[in-house]
Amino acid sequence: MEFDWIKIPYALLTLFIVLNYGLLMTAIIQKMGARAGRRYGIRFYQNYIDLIKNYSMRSKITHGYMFYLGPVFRLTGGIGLLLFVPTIYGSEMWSNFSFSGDLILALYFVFFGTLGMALGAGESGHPFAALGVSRGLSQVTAAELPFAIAVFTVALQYQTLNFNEIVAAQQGGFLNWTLFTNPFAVAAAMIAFLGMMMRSPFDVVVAPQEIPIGPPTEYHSAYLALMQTNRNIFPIAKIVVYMNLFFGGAGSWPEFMIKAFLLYLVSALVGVVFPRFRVEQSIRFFLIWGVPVAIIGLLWV
Amino acid sequence: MVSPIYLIVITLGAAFLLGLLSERRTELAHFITVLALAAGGLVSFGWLWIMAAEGASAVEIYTAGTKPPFAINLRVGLPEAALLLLIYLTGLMSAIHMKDMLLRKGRRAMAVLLIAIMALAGIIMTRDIFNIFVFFELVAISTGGMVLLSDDPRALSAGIKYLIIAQVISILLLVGIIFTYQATGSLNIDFMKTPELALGGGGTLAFFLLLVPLLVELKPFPANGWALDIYQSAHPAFSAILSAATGSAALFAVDKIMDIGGASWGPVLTGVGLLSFVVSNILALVQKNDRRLLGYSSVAQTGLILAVVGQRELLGESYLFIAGGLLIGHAVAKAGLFYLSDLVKGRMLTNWADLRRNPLLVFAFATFIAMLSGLPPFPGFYAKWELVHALMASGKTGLVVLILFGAILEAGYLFRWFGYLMKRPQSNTPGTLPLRGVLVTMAAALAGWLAAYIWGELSGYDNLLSQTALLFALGFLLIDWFPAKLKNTIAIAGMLAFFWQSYTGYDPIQMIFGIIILVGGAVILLASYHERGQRIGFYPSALLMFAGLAMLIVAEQSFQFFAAWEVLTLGSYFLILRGKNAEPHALSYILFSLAGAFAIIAGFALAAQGQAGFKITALADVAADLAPWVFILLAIGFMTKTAVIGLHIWLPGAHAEAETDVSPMVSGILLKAGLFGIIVLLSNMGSPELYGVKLTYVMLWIGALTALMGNLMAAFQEDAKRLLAYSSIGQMGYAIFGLALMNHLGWLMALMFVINHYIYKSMLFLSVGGVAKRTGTKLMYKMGGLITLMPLSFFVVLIGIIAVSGVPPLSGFGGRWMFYNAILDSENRLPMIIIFISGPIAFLYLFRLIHAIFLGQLKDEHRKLKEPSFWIMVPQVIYVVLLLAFAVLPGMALQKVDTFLNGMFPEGGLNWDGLLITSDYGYWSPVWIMVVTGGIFAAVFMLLLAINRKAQKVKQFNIVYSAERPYRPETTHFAWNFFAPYRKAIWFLLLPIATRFWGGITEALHATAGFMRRFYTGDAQHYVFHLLGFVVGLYLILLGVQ
Amino acid sequence: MTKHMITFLLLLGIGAIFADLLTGFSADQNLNASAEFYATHTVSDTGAANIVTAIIVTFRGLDTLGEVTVLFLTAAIVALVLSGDMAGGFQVKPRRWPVGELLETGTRLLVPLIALFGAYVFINGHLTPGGGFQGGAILASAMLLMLLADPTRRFAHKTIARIESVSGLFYVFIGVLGLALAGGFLDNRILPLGDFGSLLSAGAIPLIYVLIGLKVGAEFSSIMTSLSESEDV
Amino acid sequence: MSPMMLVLSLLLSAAMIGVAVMAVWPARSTAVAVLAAGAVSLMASIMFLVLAAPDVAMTEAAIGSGLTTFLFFFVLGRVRSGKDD
Amino acid sequence: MTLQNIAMSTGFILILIGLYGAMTHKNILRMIVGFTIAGTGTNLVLIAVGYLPGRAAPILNAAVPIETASATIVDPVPQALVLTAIVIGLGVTALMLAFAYKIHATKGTLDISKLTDLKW
Repeated sequence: MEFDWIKIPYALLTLFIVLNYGLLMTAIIQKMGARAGRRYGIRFYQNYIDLIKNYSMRSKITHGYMFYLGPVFRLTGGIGLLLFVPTIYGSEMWSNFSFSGDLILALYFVFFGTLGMALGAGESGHPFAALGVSRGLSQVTAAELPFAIAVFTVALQYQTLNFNEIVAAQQGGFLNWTLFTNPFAVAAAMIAFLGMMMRSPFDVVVAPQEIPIGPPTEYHSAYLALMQTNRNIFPIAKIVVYMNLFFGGAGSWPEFMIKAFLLYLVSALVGVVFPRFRVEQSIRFFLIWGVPVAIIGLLWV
Repeated sequence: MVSPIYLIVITLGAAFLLGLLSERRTELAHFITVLALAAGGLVSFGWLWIMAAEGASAVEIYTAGTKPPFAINLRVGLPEAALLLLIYLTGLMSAIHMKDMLLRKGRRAMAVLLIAIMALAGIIMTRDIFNIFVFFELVAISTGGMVLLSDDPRALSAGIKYLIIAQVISILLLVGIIFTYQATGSLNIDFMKTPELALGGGGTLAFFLLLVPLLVELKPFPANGWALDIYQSAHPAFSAILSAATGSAALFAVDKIMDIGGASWGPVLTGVGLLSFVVSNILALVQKNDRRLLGYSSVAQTGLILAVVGQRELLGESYLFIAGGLLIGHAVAKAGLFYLSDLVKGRMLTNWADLRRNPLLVFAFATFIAMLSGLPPFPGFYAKWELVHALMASGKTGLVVLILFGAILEAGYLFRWFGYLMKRPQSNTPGTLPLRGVLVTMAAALAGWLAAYIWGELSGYDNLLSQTALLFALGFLLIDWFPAKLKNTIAIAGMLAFFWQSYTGYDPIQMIFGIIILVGGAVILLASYHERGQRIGFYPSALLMFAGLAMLIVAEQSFQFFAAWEVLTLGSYFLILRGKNAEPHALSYILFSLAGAFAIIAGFALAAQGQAGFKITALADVAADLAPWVFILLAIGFMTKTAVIGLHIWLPGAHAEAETDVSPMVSGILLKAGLFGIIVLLSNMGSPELYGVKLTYVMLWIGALTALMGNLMAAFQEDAKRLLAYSSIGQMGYAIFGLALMNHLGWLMALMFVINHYIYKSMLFLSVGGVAKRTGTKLMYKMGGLITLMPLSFFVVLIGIIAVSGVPPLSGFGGRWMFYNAILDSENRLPMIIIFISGPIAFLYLFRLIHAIFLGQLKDEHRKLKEPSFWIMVPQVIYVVLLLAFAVLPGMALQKVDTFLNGMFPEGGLNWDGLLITSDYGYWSPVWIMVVTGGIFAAVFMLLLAINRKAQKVKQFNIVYSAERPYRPETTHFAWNFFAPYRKAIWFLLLPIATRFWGGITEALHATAGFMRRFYTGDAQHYVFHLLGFVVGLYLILLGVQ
Repeated sequence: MTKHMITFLLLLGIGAIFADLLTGFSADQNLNASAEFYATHTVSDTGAANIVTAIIVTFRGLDTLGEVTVLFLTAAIVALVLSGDMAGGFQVKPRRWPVGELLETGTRLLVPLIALFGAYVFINGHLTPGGGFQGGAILASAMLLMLLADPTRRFAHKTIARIESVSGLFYVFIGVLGLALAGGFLDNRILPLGDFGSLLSAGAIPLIYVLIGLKVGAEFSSIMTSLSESEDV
Repeated sequence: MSPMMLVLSLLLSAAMIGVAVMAVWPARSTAVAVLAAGAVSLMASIMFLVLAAPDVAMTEAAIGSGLTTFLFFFVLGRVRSGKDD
Repeated sequence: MTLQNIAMSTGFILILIGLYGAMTHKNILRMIVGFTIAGTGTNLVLIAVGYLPGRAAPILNAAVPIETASATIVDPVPQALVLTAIVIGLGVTALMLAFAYKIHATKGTLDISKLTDLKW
C-alpha cells in the first residue's frame, strides 16, 4: 500500500458518498423515530436544507482564532477518521489513506476533532459551552473505556492491528464475525457506541432541544454548517470502524450501506426507549456495565 | 616531631602560666590560650602527617622511665593523632569563637578551657584505665565550669545536674576499675587484654561496671537528660567542644576499653548505641529549641558511632575508615552548627532564617547538614556505604534497617530546619553578624570539605571531589557573586562542552539520557536568562543536579551510581527549595528521596555481599535466593524517584512550587533518573521471581495503577503546575509499565516516552510557569481568556497537549502506537485494562489545562498582560520545533535504540522501511499521517475561509445566557471543579489515602516523641534514676542473655 | 513516696550488682605482677621507702599531675562561680558570728606550728606515711584557722595565685626535665637517688612533693577564701 | 587476724553504717548530717589504718573528714541566713 | 567472714546509703552529703580490694625490709588510687558546694526539684 495520486479523487468520492448517505440516513431514522412517537417528523431532505441554509447565513461573527478553527478541527477529525480506515474491504482504492496507520491511528484520531471542537467552544467564552465540554469529555472518556478494551480484544484475538487483516479474518460467513466469536467484546463496544453517538440516553451533552447548552451554543452559520457536515460524516466513520472490527466489514457499497443503517438504527432505538442519564450516571453506567463486560471479553480471548 | 607528651605539657603549662598574669591582662591571656591550642594542633597535625603520609607506626611514650604496665604510658597512632587534631582544632576554634565571653570571665575561664582540652588529649593518649578516670574527672569538672560561660542563667542548674551525674558515674567507674584491676592484675589496657579467663566470674561484672560508666559518658538514651540540658544552656562554643571533642574522646575510650572486654561485648555497645540513635532522633523531631535539637542530634550520632564500635570485629580493616568517617562528619558538622547557633539571636529553629542574609552561612549550614546526613561527598557518605555493605554482607539486616530508619528521621528534622532557614520570615531587627563567628564557622565548613577530600582519597573508589562534573558544579560556589546571566552562559557552555567531550563513550540508551540531561538541560537553562541579578545559590544547585545526572548515566560501579544518585538528589533538593512556597514540599521530596536512596544502598549492599568495587553489570550474577530481594530494594528506590503511586506524595508539591525554570528541570529531566535506574536494574537482573510471582509483573501493576491514579488526580487539580506534576506521575507510570513489559517494544516505547516526556513536559511547565509568573497565580480558575494576550503560549500549550494526549499527528501518538504493539506482545491482560482506563483520562486534564487558562473569559485584572518574557519563550519555541520534528521523524532518535535493543530482546523489533514503520502487528507512517491530516485540515480551513472570510470579531462578552448578559468575567468563566460529574462518579478513587498514610506515620512519630520527651523532667534526681535504671536494666538484660 | 520506692528499687538493683561482685570476689593470696614489681623495684628505681609515694609521684605521676590539676581547676571554677557576673536577684546578707579572744590568740600561736607540721609531712612523704596532699591539706587548715579567727580577713589572692601557678609550672617543668635528662616524663631520676631512707633521697620525689604540697595548700586556700569572700558578690 | 580485731572492725563498720544512716536520715538537720558524714569519714580512716593503709588514712582524715566538713560549714553558714529547705 | 569482706561490704553499704541520701533528699546540700558518704564507701571498697590478710603497710623500713617486701606488704596500687580519688572527690565536692551556694544566691532555693527550667 502506497500513496498514489489517484487516491485523492477516490477519497473525495468516498467522502461524497458518505456525506450524502449520512444526510439521508439520519433524516430517515429521525423520521422513523418521530413516527414511532406518532409525530409527522421531518422531511427526508430536511438535512440538506439545513446544511445549505447554514452555509449561506450572512451573520458571521467570531470570538477568536480558536473559535474560528474549532469546527475545522472537528470536521478534519471526522473526515480524517473516515479516510484513515479502509471503507470497503478488499478494495485498494476505497481503502483511501489507511496506509498511513492502523487501528491505533483510528482509535486516537477520534479525539482530534473532539479536542479542536472543545477548544473552539471554549474560546467563545460562554460558560455553557465550557459546561458542555466538561460533560462531553467526561462522558466520552468514560465511554471510550469499554471501546478501547474491546478494540484491543479484537486486536489480540486476530493478532494484528491491521484493519484489512482483521476483516479478512472475519470472512466466510457471518458466524466468523467478531459479534459471534467474541460477543462480550462486541457488547461492550456497543455500549460504548451508544455513548459516543451522544444519543439518548447519553445526550445530555449536546441537549440541543431544551436548553442552549453544549459546545455548539455559540456556533452558527458556516461554523454550524461545518459541524453539521461532520455530524453526518463522523458517526458513519465510527460505524465503519465498528463494522470492520466486529461485523465482518463491508465488501461492497451496498453491504456497507445496509450495515451502517442497521448499526445507526441500534443507537436510535435505544435512544427512543431510554430516558436521559445525568453525566455522572452515564460515567457510572460505562464503568459498571461497559468495562466489566469488556474485561470479560478480553479474558475470553 | 616533638614528643606527644608535650601536648599535655604545653596545654597544662599554659593553664598554670595564666595564673601568673594579672587579672586585667585578659587579652594577653586569651592570646596565650589560643597560642597553646594552636601549638597543640600543630603537634597533633605533625604526628598525623607522620602517621598518615609517611606511614610511621604508633609511638609509645613511657613516663617515669619505666615500662608499662608498671608506669603509665601513652600511645599515639593514626587514630589517636587524628582525634588529637580534632580536639585541639575544636578547642582552638571555640577559644576564638567565644573570645568575648572568655575575656569577660578572665584568665580562670581560659585555664579551665585549656585543662578541658588537655584532659581530652589525655583520654585519647593514655593506655591506663585509672588514668582515663582521672582525665575523665578533669573533663567532668571542667565541663561543670565551662557550662557557666553562658549568658543563660539556667546554665547553673545544668551544671549542678551534670555534677550530680558525674558523681554517680565516678563511683561506679571506680568500683569497676578496682575490680577489673583485681581480676587482671593490671591497670594497663594492653596488659588487661589477655585473659577471658581472668575476666570470668566476678571479672565480667567488673568489666561491666567499668564499661557502663564510660558508656554513660556517651550520653546514651535514657541516661542523657543532663547532657541535653547542658547543650541547651551552655555557650554554643563550649557545646561544640562537648559534642565534637568530648564525645570523640569518650568514644575512643570505649573503643580502648573494648580491648579488655573482647568482642563478646560488641552487641552491648551496638544495642545501646542504636537505641540512642533511633530514640534520640525521634525525640528530636518535636524539638523546637535549636541547641537542644543539636543536643539530641549529638546524642544520636554518638549512638550510631557507638553501634559501629560494637561491630568493629565484623568491620575489620574498614572499621577505622567507617567509624572515623562518621565521627569526623559528626564532629565537624556539630561543632559548626553550634558555632552557627551563636550567630542566631532567637532560640527557635525558625529564628535561623536570619542567617539567610549571609549566603556563606547558608552554604556552611548546608555543608553541615549534608555531613550529618551522610550525603556525598562527605566522609559520612563513604562510611555509611561501607557500613551498610559490611552489615548486609554478614546478614545483619535488622541493624541496617534500624540505622537507616534513624538516619531518615535525622534527615527529617535537619532538612526541615534548613527549610526554616531558607523560607521562614526574618526578624525585623537584623543585627550585624560578628565577623569572628562567621570566620570560625567557615573554617569548620572548610574543614568538612577537606575531610571530604581525604575520605574520598582513602575510600578506594574514585574520589568524588576529583570528578570533573562535580567540580564544575562546585566551582559555581566560587563564582556565585557573578551576575546570573554570565553564570548562565558558563553553565550552558559547560554542559554542552561536557556532552561534546563525553558523548562518544555513550551507548544508545546512555545517549538518549545524555542528550536529555546535558543538551536538554542547557536548553531549559536558556529560560534562566530571564532572571536578573545574581540569583545566588541557583547555579551551584542546578549544576550539582546535572552533574549527578551526568555521573549517573556513566556509572559502572554501584558506588559511583549511588554517589551520583545522592548528588543529584541533593542538588535537586536545593533547587526545589528555591520555590516561594516550596518549603514543606522540598522537605517531603528529600525525605522520600533519601528513603529511596536507603533502599538502593541496601539493595546494592545485599547484592555485593561484601565484594568491593561491585560492578552494576554484576547484578546479573546475584545469587538466586538474594536476587528478588535485591530487585525489590532497588526497584523501590528507583520508583520513589519516579513517584509511583503510594510513594508519589512528594512530587506534586515539589514540582509545582518550584521556580519557573526549575519545574521543567525537575520534571523533564530529573524524573528520568528513576527511569534510568529501572532500565539499569531490569537490563541486568531481568525478572526474578519471589514466591512464584514475577517481580516485573508486580511492577507492571504498579506502573498501571500509577498511570491511572496520576492521570485521574491530575484531572481534579485547580493548580496548573500541580496538574502538570500529577500528569508526570501518570506518564512515569506509563514508562514503568512499558519497561516492566520486558519486551522490545515496551522498552522502545519507554525510551520514546523519555524523550517525549522531556520535550512536552518541559515545554508545558515553561509556558504554564511563564503564564503564572505574569498572572501571579497558579490557580487555573483565576486565569482564563489569555489566548488573545499570549497567543504564542497558547500555541505551545496546544501543541503540548496534543502531543501528551497521543492524538495524531504529533509524537505522542507514536508512543501510544508502540504501546499497543508492545502489549500485544505480552500476556499480562489485567494491568493492561488499568492502563486503558488511564488513557482517556489524560485527555480530561489536558483539556482543562488549556481551557481554563487560555479560553473562556478574560479576567479584568489580566487585561494588560503580555506574553511571558522572551527568554522563557525561547526554549518553548525550540521544543515546538523539536516536537514536530520528532513527530515526523521518530526514526532519528529511535532507530539506533531499536537496533541496540535487539541485543536484549531479539524478538519483536520494528522495521524501518522508508517512511513506514512496521511491527509484527501493525504499521505506522508518521509522515503520511502528518501530510493527510494537514491536507484535510487545510482543505476544510480553506472552505471555511471561503465561506466565512468576513467574519466579524466580537468582544468576548458578546454572549447571551440565561436571558441575560453576563457582567463579570469571574462568574462567567466555568473552570473551577471542571469535571464535577467525574468527581461525583468516582469520588472513592480520589481519597488521599497515600497522603493520609504518610501523614499518619509522621503524626504517630511526632506523637511518640511528644510523649517520650516528657521523660526528661529536668529534675536531677530523675536523671539519676535514669542513669541507675540504665545500669540496672543493662545488668538484668545481660543476666537474662547469659 | 514514689520517689522513695523508685530509689529503693534501683538501689536494690545496684545492691544486687554489688552483691554479685562480692560473692564473685576471691581475695588474692599473693601480690599480682604489678604490685610485685613495685615491692621489689621501688627502692632500686626510685629510692623511696614509701612505696605508695613512689607510685603516686613517679610510676603514676601522670595521675598525680592530673590530681593537682583537678584542684587547680576546682579552685579556678569556684572562683569563677562565686565571682562571675552571673549574679542575679537574690542577695544573701552575711551574718557574722563573734570571734572569741581565745580563738584569736590561739590562732596566732598555732598557725606557724601547723604550717611547720604541714611542711614536715610533705617533705618526708617518700619515707613515712603522708606527702604533698596531706601536707598541703594541713597547710590549708592553718589558713582555715586564720579565717575562722578573723572572717573579714582578706588574703592576697595574687600571692595564692602565684604560688599555685609557679609550683604547677615547676611541676610540669620537672616532668619535662625527666623527659630530657632521664627515662621519661616525670622520671624522678633527674636528681641522684641518694641514700635510701635519708631525707634527701629518692631523686626528685621530695622536690615534687614539696611543689605538690605548696600547690595543694594554695589551692585549698584559694577555694576557702573564695567561699569565705563570696558574700561580697 | 585475731578474732578481737575482727570484732572490733565489725563494731567499727556497724558504727559507720549507723552514723551514715543518721547522715541521710531526713529528720536530721543538715548540720548534723554534715557532721555525721565527717564522722563516717573519720571512722573510715581508722578502718584504713586497720587495712594497712596509713597514707590513705592520713589523707582521709585530713581531707575527707577535715577540709570537706569545713567547706560544708562555710557554705552552710552562707545559705542558712536565707531560706533553708 | 574476713576483715576484707567486712570492709568491702561496709564500703558497698555506704555507697548505697549515700546514693539513697542523694536520690531522696531535695536539698542540694543533703545530696552532696550523700555523695560524700558514697565516696567514702567507694574508697573503702578500693582499699579492701587491695588488702592482703595479715600484711603490713607498703612502707619499707626496718620492720619491712626490701628483700621480703613482696611477701609482707599489701598491694600499694589501690592505695595510690584512693589517694588520688580522695583529692578528686574533695575537688568535686567543693565545686558542688560552690554551685549550691550560687544557686541559693541566684534562685533563693536549694531544692533540686525546682531547678527544672531546662527540660524536654
